[in-house]
Parts: sequence; structure tokens; C-alpha cells
Amino acid sequence: MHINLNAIDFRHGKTDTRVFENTSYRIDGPGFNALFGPSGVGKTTLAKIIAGKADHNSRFSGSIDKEGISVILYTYNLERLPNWYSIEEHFRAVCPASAKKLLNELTEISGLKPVINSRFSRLSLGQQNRANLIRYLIQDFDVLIMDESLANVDEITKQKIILKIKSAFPDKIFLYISHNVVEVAKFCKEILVIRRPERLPQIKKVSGFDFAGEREPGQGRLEHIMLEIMNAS
Amino acid sequence: MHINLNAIDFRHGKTDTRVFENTSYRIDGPGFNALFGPSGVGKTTLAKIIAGKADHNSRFSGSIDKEGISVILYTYNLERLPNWYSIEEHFRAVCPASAKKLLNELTEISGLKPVINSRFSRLSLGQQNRANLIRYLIQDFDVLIMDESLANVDEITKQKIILKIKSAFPDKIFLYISHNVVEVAKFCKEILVIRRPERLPQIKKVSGFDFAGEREPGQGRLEHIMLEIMNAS
Amino acid sequence: MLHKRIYQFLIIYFLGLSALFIVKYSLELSDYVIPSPAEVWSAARQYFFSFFINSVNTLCVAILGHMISICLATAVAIIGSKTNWIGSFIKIGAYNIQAYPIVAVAPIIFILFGDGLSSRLLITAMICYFPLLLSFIGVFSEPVAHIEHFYNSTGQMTWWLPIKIRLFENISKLITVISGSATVAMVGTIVAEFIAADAGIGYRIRIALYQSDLAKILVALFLIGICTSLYLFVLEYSGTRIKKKLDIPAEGSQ
Amino acid sequence: MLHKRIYQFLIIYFLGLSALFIVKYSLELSDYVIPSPAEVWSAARQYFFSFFINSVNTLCVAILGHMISICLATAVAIIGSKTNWIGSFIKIGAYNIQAYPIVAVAPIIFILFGDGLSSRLLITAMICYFPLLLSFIGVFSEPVAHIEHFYNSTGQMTWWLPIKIRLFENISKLITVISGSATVAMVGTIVAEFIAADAGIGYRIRIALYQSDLAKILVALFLIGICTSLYLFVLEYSGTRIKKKLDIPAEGSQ
Amino acid sequence: AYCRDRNPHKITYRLKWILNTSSAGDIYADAAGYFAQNGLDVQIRPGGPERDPIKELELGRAEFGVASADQIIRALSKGADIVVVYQLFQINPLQWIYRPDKTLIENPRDLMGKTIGITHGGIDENIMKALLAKSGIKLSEVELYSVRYDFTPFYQARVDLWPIYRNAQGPVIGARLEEAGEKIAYFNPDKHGIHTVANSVITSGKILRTRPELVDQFIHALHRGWEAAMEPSNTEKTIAMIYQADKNTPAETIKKQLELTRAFVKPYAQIPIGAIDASAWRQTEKIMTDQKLIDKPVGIDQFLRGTFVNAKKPQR
Ligand SMILES: Nc1ncnc2c1ncn2[C@@H]1O[C@H](COP(=O)(O)OP(=O)(O)OP(=O)(O)O)[C@@H](O)[C@H]1O
Ligand SMILES: Nc1ncnc2c1ncn2[C@@H]1O[C@H](COP(=O)(O)OP(=O)(O)OP(=O)(O)O)[C@@H](O)[C@H]1O
Ligand SMILES: [Mg+2]
Ligand SMILES: [Mg+2]
Repeated sequence: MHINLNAIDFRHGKTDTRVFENTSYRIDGPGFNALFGPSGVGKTTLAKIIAGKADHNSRFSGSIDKEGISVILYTYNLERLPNWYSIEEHFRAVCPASAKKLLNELTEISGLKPVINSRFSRLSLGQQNRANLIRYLIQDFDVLIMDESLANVDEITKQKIILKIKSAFPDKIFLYISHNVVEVAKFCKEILVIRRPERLPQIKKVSGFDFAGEREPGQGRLEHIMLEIMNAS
Repeated sequence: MHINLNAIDFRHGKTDTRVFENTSYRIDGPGFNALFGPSGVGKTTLAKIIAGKADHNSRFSGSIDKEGISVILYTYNLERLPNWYSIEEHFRAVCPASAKKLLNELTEISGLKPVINSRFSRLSLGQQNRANLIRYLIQDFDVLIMDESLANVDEITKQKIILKIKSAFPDKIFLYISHNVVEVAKFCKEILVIRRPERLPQIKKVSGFDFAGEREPGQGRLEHIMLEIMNAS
Repeated sequence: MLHKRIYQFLIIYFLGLSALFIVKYSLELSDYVIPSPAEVWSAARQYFFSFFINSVNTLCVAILGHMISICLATAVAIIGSKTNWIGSFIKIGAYNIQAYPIVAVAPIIFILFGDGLSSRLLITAMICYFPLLLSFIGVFSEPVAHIEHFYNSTGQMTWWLPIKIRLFENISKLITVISGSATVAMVGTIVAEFIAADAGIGYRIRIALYQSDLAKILVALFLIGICTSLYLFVLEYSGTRIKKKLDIPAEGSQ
Repeated sequence: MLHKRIYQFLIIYFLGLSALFIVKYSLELSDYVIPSPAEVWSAARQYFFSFFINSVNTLCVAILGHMISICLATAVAIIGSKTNWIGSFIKIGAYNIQAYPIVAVAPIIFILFGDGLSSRLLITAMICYFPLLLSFIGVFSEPVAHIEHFYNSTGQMTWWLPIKIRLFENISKLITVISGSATVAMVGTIVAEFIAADAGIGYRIRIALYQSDLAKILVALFLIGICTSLYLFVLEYSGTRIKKKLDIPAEGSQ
Repeated sequence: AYCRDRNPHKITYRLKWILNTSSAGDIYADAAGYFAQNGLDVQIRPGGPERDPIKELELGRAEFGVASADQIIRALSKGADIVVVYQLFQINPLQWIYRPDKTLIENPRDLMGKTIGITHGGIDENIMKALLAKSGIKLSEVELYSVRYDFTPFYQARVDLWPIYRNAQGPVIGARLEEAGEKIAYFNPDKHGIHTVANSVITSGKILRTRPELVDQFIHALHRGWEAAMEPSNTEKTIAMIYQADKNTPAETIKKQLELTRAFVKPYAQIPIGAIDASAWRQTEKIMTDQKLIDKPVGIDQFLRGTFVNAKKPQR
């Protein structure tokens, strides 16, 4: 199971600046990985390229090989659920039978139970984020890219959700986009630090602590990873 | 200069659950304060109440006294700039003559220079966030409430922006809503931790480190504050 | 609400009437060109009741025609908003048929449908559905990226779902358009009656027109205005109720 | 693109024509009810050129009338979308006037404006502007909260800004509506000619109708269709260009 | 107003309907230059139900116009300042077309039980009602069918009799039916004692008072035009002129229309073209009074100001 980016070149429509230039990277095996880098560096762009959702007008070259992967989902924090159902009805409508139990656990853990009967437009921002993420998690996928999907959720809830994801999907690939370096260092297996095209290689790999709920990372270990990430970016 | 919340009671339209129940709090003097609390607890709601932008259908009682405050602005991370201008043109269109220099510095610090000629819809999420915040900062205000305004910006840039705000507006009140406890503990003068209505008082005050760029907080000090915040919430 | 609508209509009507009388007296026109107030008044007294019955008759047909139009416009817009060849074909078909004046196609309609209520309804619907169609196609062709993304990505997008999403997203625009098109339904019915029927206020207008009897026409216009305001009010009121029920945020697009 | 439009129109037209002939031959209707193909063909050969000139004449007036309608609809919608009393008054005024069939108000129009080009344009505009108005009011009345919030909060909201914001936000819907309404402009002009003019294809249709000459009407409909398709294409093409220029994301509402 | 200030002889003549064979003399006078020879610059403009020549006269947009007798009487009853100066048709060309092999109508009593097309609000309705009344047929004994723009109901034989203008529509509609092998015939109310007036030339009382010479010149030229147009030896020339003005109608059709028009405009050798048939006007007025189309008689005689008013009509 891997995704292989080969010599990716990418420019957005109407612009001449390359977001990616001859960029290659290989994501191997399952795991909870991060896409990290300063705002505007190209995380969303890369995520969309991987998910095959890049803009039609953009110019793209290079190739992406996949092995053992058929469904790649991309979710982002601005997504909305239609307002005609309550959150619970929405969940039910898109939940395959096999994921019922998982759905229940996710709703519980994410703290959405009290607002499960509300319409989407009546949720707080973080509640909206979580509702959206959950409906993706109960789908069938091999790779899930979460573009700031938990950016507006408090840290305690976020940790619960991430740990649940890690335990429930041990054999899937996640690409988690976040600006929180502590979180990325602590939870992710591999951190793909994206850098401006001037710096080569454009994607640098840092290994994270990959916390799964058992043993909290020591302060030193975490700081070391964070420093590595900072140096890389 | 203060804002005084007196016995606020608030229910959203169509719901019966009180978001606030007999809640009082006093924000005194200028400073960079935070509104903190789990997702869905009522930060946005409170911010809107203070800014006088609460929904028409909601039921509200209580009063808000202000002294030395005439303009309260509320900005949030989903705002958009119209697409008919580039960012630079937008800035110019809404910038009072007196704020020109400030605008320049803010654009520089926030790292928006390279995309200043792009339209809003062509920016990355974090760039959009920053562009929106900047146009508020150059307005005339006494209180600025930033509802997750920097939630999608990387930490390095975020720190630069916050420090710049603190130095440029020493005599204004800021209410900064964020889910990042480190950041809140480090930069804010006062942290208003909001809790579920069951717990009294509903807003608890924690003093932050109020970092202004000179002396980095020691690890212990920061952890202490963070612990306090966690305990409070 | 209702009294406000009626009230506003009355102001407009009497403003128009006054303007007409001012033209009459300043140009010293005879009662034949523009009837005198006395004549209008006597026509009103004489015909008010029977015209009222006729207007209500027209209103009923208009309401029926309006419903048909809404269904028709929805159906055509749904197909026409699809980006495939059939969609664009249906769209062009709908547009082209619209470009034909009803009077020109009326003979064909009568040949095919006879001259009962069905022709009348068809003509009403043909006149009324197009303004709806335009808005509907506009709404149904424009993706709501942030909502549709999920269904597209997960392969759960059905033929019908994007329509439903775009409909919900634009419900208040659509309600505005639908309630506003009530007046087009009314005018469509009147035109249908003008061409085809021997009942309804359109038919009475036609007779008055042949007799150059502006006084009667003015009375008819008054009643048409009242009926239209009434129907408009009912639709706007229902629209507000529907929006409340569907929990559409008052603030607009969230 | 253009040839696709024309192509589709031809298919529709000939489908319609075939349907008519099928009705004719299956019901054994005689040539005076539905003309035979030979008669239609001979009418086409005889009148094609002069009808073509007339249609182009009509198209020119339609384009002018369309421009006027767009301006009128924009103006009324801007005022009518304001939530104050004047706004709702203007809106109701526009709606009520619309409910009057043109044929009923035509005598008044002729009294006031004579029977030159101005009456013809006025009637065209009156017929064409309403579908536009409906969509425009729908669009202009609906706030775009996430964009307008800044201007409202900082007291920089002007009278004009919300209009501009909502216009930009809905530009592709509006372009759809405007280009689609081209056909209404065409039909409006034809109706105006039917009642008022002594030129244009509408006038020819009226004569053909008087002479009960369906063959000529069919030829006229063909030319109207061609002209409409042409104009429609020009508008749709310009719309695409405008969208590109304004950098409207293809994906839809961002 | 038109450039009347510049040239007092520039005038507008508003017809009742589009330019066709029914205005043969008008077209002739114009094309042959008779107006110009009388020092007039006449603009002939087509009319229609929405463009009423009487209103145009009053608004000063036209000096002369053509209107039907019912229009004129109705306008007079409402105080319009108009006078009749020339009567174009001696016999009203309004007739009902029918299929004699299906519906045999030899006298008005045969109308009983038939479906008769009428234009509600049009003069044909009043003529038919007067005829029925005269023949002692109650309205409930016939089926009145509301006529509209197209002839389909008659074509499909759902209506037995359909009103048409014999001279203008007859040759077109009739020919179409005959081509398909149908037999057709026309029912003429004039033959059954209902003498009504159709189109006449009018001007305003004010013009007649203040510019009688203008009226004279105009009528003189118009009369020359009609005489020439109705002259059988001028047939080819007249047809060419009409075709020039109305390219929608083929020349053969115009030829037939012209023959028929002649029979309505100059049915009797001893009556001049344009003669005003006062008795027919009175009967029209009476019909309208009886059927409550006007409140009270207008005293039509005083408004008939033509050159040949009351020319004696031969007994039929
Ligand atoms: N549609 C577009 N057209 C042109 N340029 C674009 C477009 N979208 C993004 N860009 C530019 O491409 C660069 C990368 O954008 P991208 O959205 O991938 O950044 P990101 O890493 O996701 O940033 P953030 O953390 O702020 O979301 C940015 O500089 C941005 O301005
Ligand atoms: N329009 C509304 N109608 C009904 N309930 C609402 C509405 N908006 C918010 N709520 C509810 O009120 C509570 C407080 O919402 P609020 O948006 O203030 O939370 P928040 O603290 O800002 O959360 P977050 O960090 O996720 O943005 C939530 O439980 C939410 O579900
Ligand atoms: Mg991004
Ligand atoms: Mg919030």
C-alpha cells in the first residue's frame, strides 16, 4: 500500500508561479500522517492533486502511482451539510450498514450527541467541522485527507477524535492537515513538511511520535520532533 | 474603559437550552484577552452578544454596560472579500488615510505581499483569514473580537501578527477566540474561560502570560497557566 | 400584511387613474378617448359585481395554471440544467418555443387541444412558466461546491441530489420568483381568455376593447389588481411560512 | 457553439413540423386546417426572403428593447429589493402593472405615446423586463452575510454596495437569466408588432393570421427561431467571456 | 403632432385596418398622385383594434380616418367631435360563410339550431342579434360561438357559420376551402333587411369648421381615387398598386377581392361612390340603441356631412 508522487509540477490557472516543481514523495503503508507547512505553501493544492480534484484550469504534470489504494477521499473544513435534515438524519442517510456501530462511537466521542437533532446551520463552527468529518469517516475509503477538518475544534475533543480514528482504522492512510505543530508532532506517524519550491526537496519527511493513547510522549521527545519540523519548514 | 456583562441570559431561536444563564463578567481596561472554551460552549454567541449582533430570533435578557468604548467590531474566519478587486485594491478601498503605514506593516508581517494582487477566491485559506483580519485592524475601533480569525494560519505567522497587534494597539481591547491553549496562555492578558451553564460562574478568569515579544515565557510558567485553563474549563 | 398590499395597490391604481384624468382634462379629450370620472364610476357600479365574478373565475384558472407552470418549469429546468447534450437540447427547445408569440401558435394549440379549459390552461402555463424556467435554470445550473463535494467524492451523488441541494440553497430566491410569477400567471390567463375563452375577465376586456370602452377596462384592471394582490399576498405569506418551517436562516446564505 | 445551437433549433423545428404533419395525416385533416408540406415549402420559397428581412428588423428592435428591459429591471429591482416602504411599494407597483395584459393597456399606451417606435419599444420592454425583474429582485433581496458583514459592521455600507455584492455573488445566475430572456425580448417585440406596428415579423404574422395562412406562420416561426438562436448564442457567448474576465470560479459559489 | 406647422397640407390618414384591397381607392389616390395634385401630402397609416382612428383624430395625430359605423356612433354618444364625410361601402361586406352541403340556409329561419360564430363586442354580434330578433328567433334557439383570431373551429366544422369580410377574407378563406373540394356559400344579412354601414371616412368637426377647403381637397382626391380604382378598365393598374402596398397577398387574390369590393362600393350604377346612406346609418343607430350599446340615439343625421348624403337608393 503506497502512494507515489513522481516529479509533480503544478501551476494554478491564471498564475505563473509554480506551487510545485519537480516534487516527488512516497507515502508508504497505512498510518496517520500529516501535511504540514506555512499557510499558502501548497498543502491544499497537494491534497487535491492526490485526491484527483485539482482545478481544471490548472497546469499539471507528473504522475501519481498508487498501489493497494482505490478510494481517496478529501474533506475540508468549509464543507456544509444540507439543511433539510438534522445531523442524525444525515448520518443515517449516508451510513452503510456495516458502519453503524462506528458511527455511534464517533458521535459519542466527538461530543455531538447533544446537538444531534439540530440542523447544520444551527451548529457552532467546531460542531459543524466534526459533523462533516464523521460522515466521511463512515464511508468506505483507503486514504482520507483531512484539510483542517478539526481546525475549529477544541484540543481535548480533537485528541479523542484522533485517537479514535487511529484505533478504528489501523490499515488506512490518513493525511492530516493542521497548523498546530504540537498536535502534528504528537499524533502523526510521518510529517510531510512542505516547503517553498526554492528549497529542495520540496517535501521533507519528519517522523512523528505517533501517539496512540497508551504512553504519553515525554516533553523532551516531543520538543525534539517539533524542532525538527520547524527546522525542516 | 470597561465592558460589563450583567446577568446575561441567552437562548437561540427555536431551542430551549440556555447558552448563558445569569452570566456576569467584567472586562477591564485595554489588553489582548482570550475567549476560551470547548467547541459549542458559546464563545461565538457571547462574542456576538457583546458586539450587538445576536440573532433576532434569539431570546436575550440582561444588560451590557460599556465605558470609554464606542466601536466594537466582530470578525470571524468565514468572512469573504468580494471578488471584484484584488486584495491590495480592497485594502486601499477601506483604509483610512491615517492607517496607511499600519496597513503596510501588517501586509508585510502577515506574509501577504506575494499574493497582494490576487483575488480573494484565489488565496489559500490562511491567506484569506489574514486578508480579512487586516482590513478590520485598519478600521477605527475600541474593541475587536476575533472569532477564530487566525485559526487557519501557521503558528509562526500567527505569532508575528499577534505581536504586531499588541504593539500597535496598546490601548484597545481584543477578544481573541482560539482553540489553541498554548497560544492563548502565552499571548493573552486575561483568558475568559467559558463553561457549560451548569458550572458557576459560567465565565472564569485566568491570567495569561501576556507575551509581548520581549521575554519568552519559561516552560514551567506556561504549563502552569495551561493547567489553570484546563482546570477551569 | 394583506391590508398593506391592498393599500399599496389602491394607491398605485388611483395614481394611474388620476394621471389619466389629468391627461384627459389638460388635452380636453372627449369621453370616448378617456372616459370621465362619472362614467368610470357608473361603469364600476354597473359591472363591478359581474366583473368580480369573472375575475375570480380568472384567478382560479390562473392558480391552476400557475401550479402547472411551476411543475413544468421545474421539470424542464432540471433536465435543462444538466450539462449533457439532452440537457442543452431541452433548454434550447424550451427557449425557442418561448420565442413564438402565443397568438401565432394558438391555432396549432386549438387544433391539438380543442378549445376547452385545457387550451386555456396550456396557454396560461406557456406564458407563465418561462420566467420561472429562467430562474430555475439559473439556480439549478450552479453547483454549491461546499455541499456537493461530499456526495461527489463518495459516489453518492444521484441524479436528483444536486437539484435538491441547489433548490434548498436558493430557496428564498425561488420563493421570491414563484410568488412574483403569480402576476404572470394572472396575465397569462387573461391573455388566454383574450384569445380563446368565452369566460373570465380577459374575455370581458376583449369585448370592452372591441367597443372602445375604456371605462369598463379600467374597472376590469381594478379587479385584476385586487385579485393579483390577494394571490400575491397568499403566496408571499406561504413563502414566509415555508422558509420558517425549513429553518432557513434569516441572515441569508450561511 | 453557434452551429450547435442552430443545429438543435433545426431539430426541434422539424420535429414540431413533423408532429404537425403526423396529426394532419392521421386525423385526415384537410389542407386548410393544416397546410400540406408542399404548401409550406412553396410559402417558404415565396416568402423566405421578405420574412427574413422582417425578422431581422424585429431582431434589431428586440435587442434594443432587451437593453431597455435590463436597465429597467435593474433599476426597479434595486429599489424594490430595499426593505423599506418605498421598496415594497415600487415592488408591488411593478407586480401589479405586470398583471395587466398588454392588450388591455395598449390603448392607453397608444394614447400617450402615439404609434411610433417608442410604443413598440415600450411594449417590448414591458413584456420582457418582468422575468428579469423577478430574478433580479430574488438576487438583490438576499444578503450575502459573509461578505456584507464587514461593511455593515464598519459603517461602510453604502446604498449601492449590497447590490454590487449580490450581483457579483450571483453573476452566473444573472447571466443565465439575461441571456435566456433574449427570447422574451423577441416575443415581446413580436407581440408589440402584432398590436402596433406596420413592420416586422409580428405584423406579417398578424396578416397571415387574418388570412388564416398557417403555412406562412410556419415560415415565420422558422425565421424567428433562427434569429432567436442567433441572439441567444451571442448573449451566451458574451456571458462566458464576462465570467472569464471577472474571474468567476468555475466551481461555483466559493 | 406632425410637422403641420411647416406644411399645412401634410396630413395623416389613418385606416381602420391594414392596407389591403378594402382600401383600394385610398391606395389608388395616393399612388396615382391625386392627393399631391390637390396640394396634399397624405400619409396613409394602417390601423387595428388598438389603434383607433377616432382617438387619433382627437389627439391631433391624424386629420382623416376610416372607422366603422358602430365605432363612430359609439364615439358620438360619448361626445367625440367627429363627422362622417364619405362612406366607403354601400353594402356592409360583413357576411357569414357556411357549407351549403352541410348547412342549408335559404332564409333566416334556417339559422335556428345552428352554431353561429360571432365576435363578442363586435358589430357582427349586433347585426346577427338584430337579424335573429327580426326573424323572431330567440337567442336560446341558436348556439352562439365566440370567434377568435383563427378559423379552426369553422374548418373543423364545429361551427356552422363564421363571420368574415366577404371582399377581403372571402377570396382567401373561400379559395382555401374550395381548393380542398368544399362547397361554400355566404349568408348576407343585407339581403334580409339588415342594412348597416361598414367603413366610412371621418374627420373632426373642428377641421370641417376651420379648414373646410382641406376637407374638400381631400375628399375630392379620395373620390377620384375610388372612382378610378373601381373602374373595370383600370383593374390591372389597381391590382398593381395594391400589390405594391400589400405584398402579402398574391395578385390573383387581389383580383378577386377587387371584384367583390366593387360590388360593395358601387352596387348600383345610379348611386355615386362614397354616397352616405342615411337610412342605413339610422338603422345601425337603431340596432345599437335597441341592443343598449348606446344609452340614447345620437341623432346621426346631423353628423353625416358628405357630398352625397341621402342619395336615393333603388328599391330591391
Ligand atoms: N485557485 C487558485 N488560483 C490561483 N492561485 C491559487 C489558487 N488557489 C491557491 N492558490 C495559491 O497557491 C498557493 C498554495 O495554496 P494552497 O491553498 O494550496 O495553500 P495551503 O498550503 O493550503 O495554505 P493554507 O494553510 O493557508 O490553507 C497559495 O499561494 C495560493 O495563493
Ligand atoms: N443559530 C443557532 N440556533 C440554535 N442553536 C445555535 C445556533 N448557533 C449556535 N447554536 C448552539 O449554541 C451553542 C453555542 O454555539 P457557539 O457557536 O456560540 O459555540 P462556540 O463556543 O463558538 O463553538 P465553536 O468553538 O465550535 O465555534 C452550541 O451548542 C450551538 O449548537
Ligand atoms: Mg489550505
Ligand atoms: Mg464559534
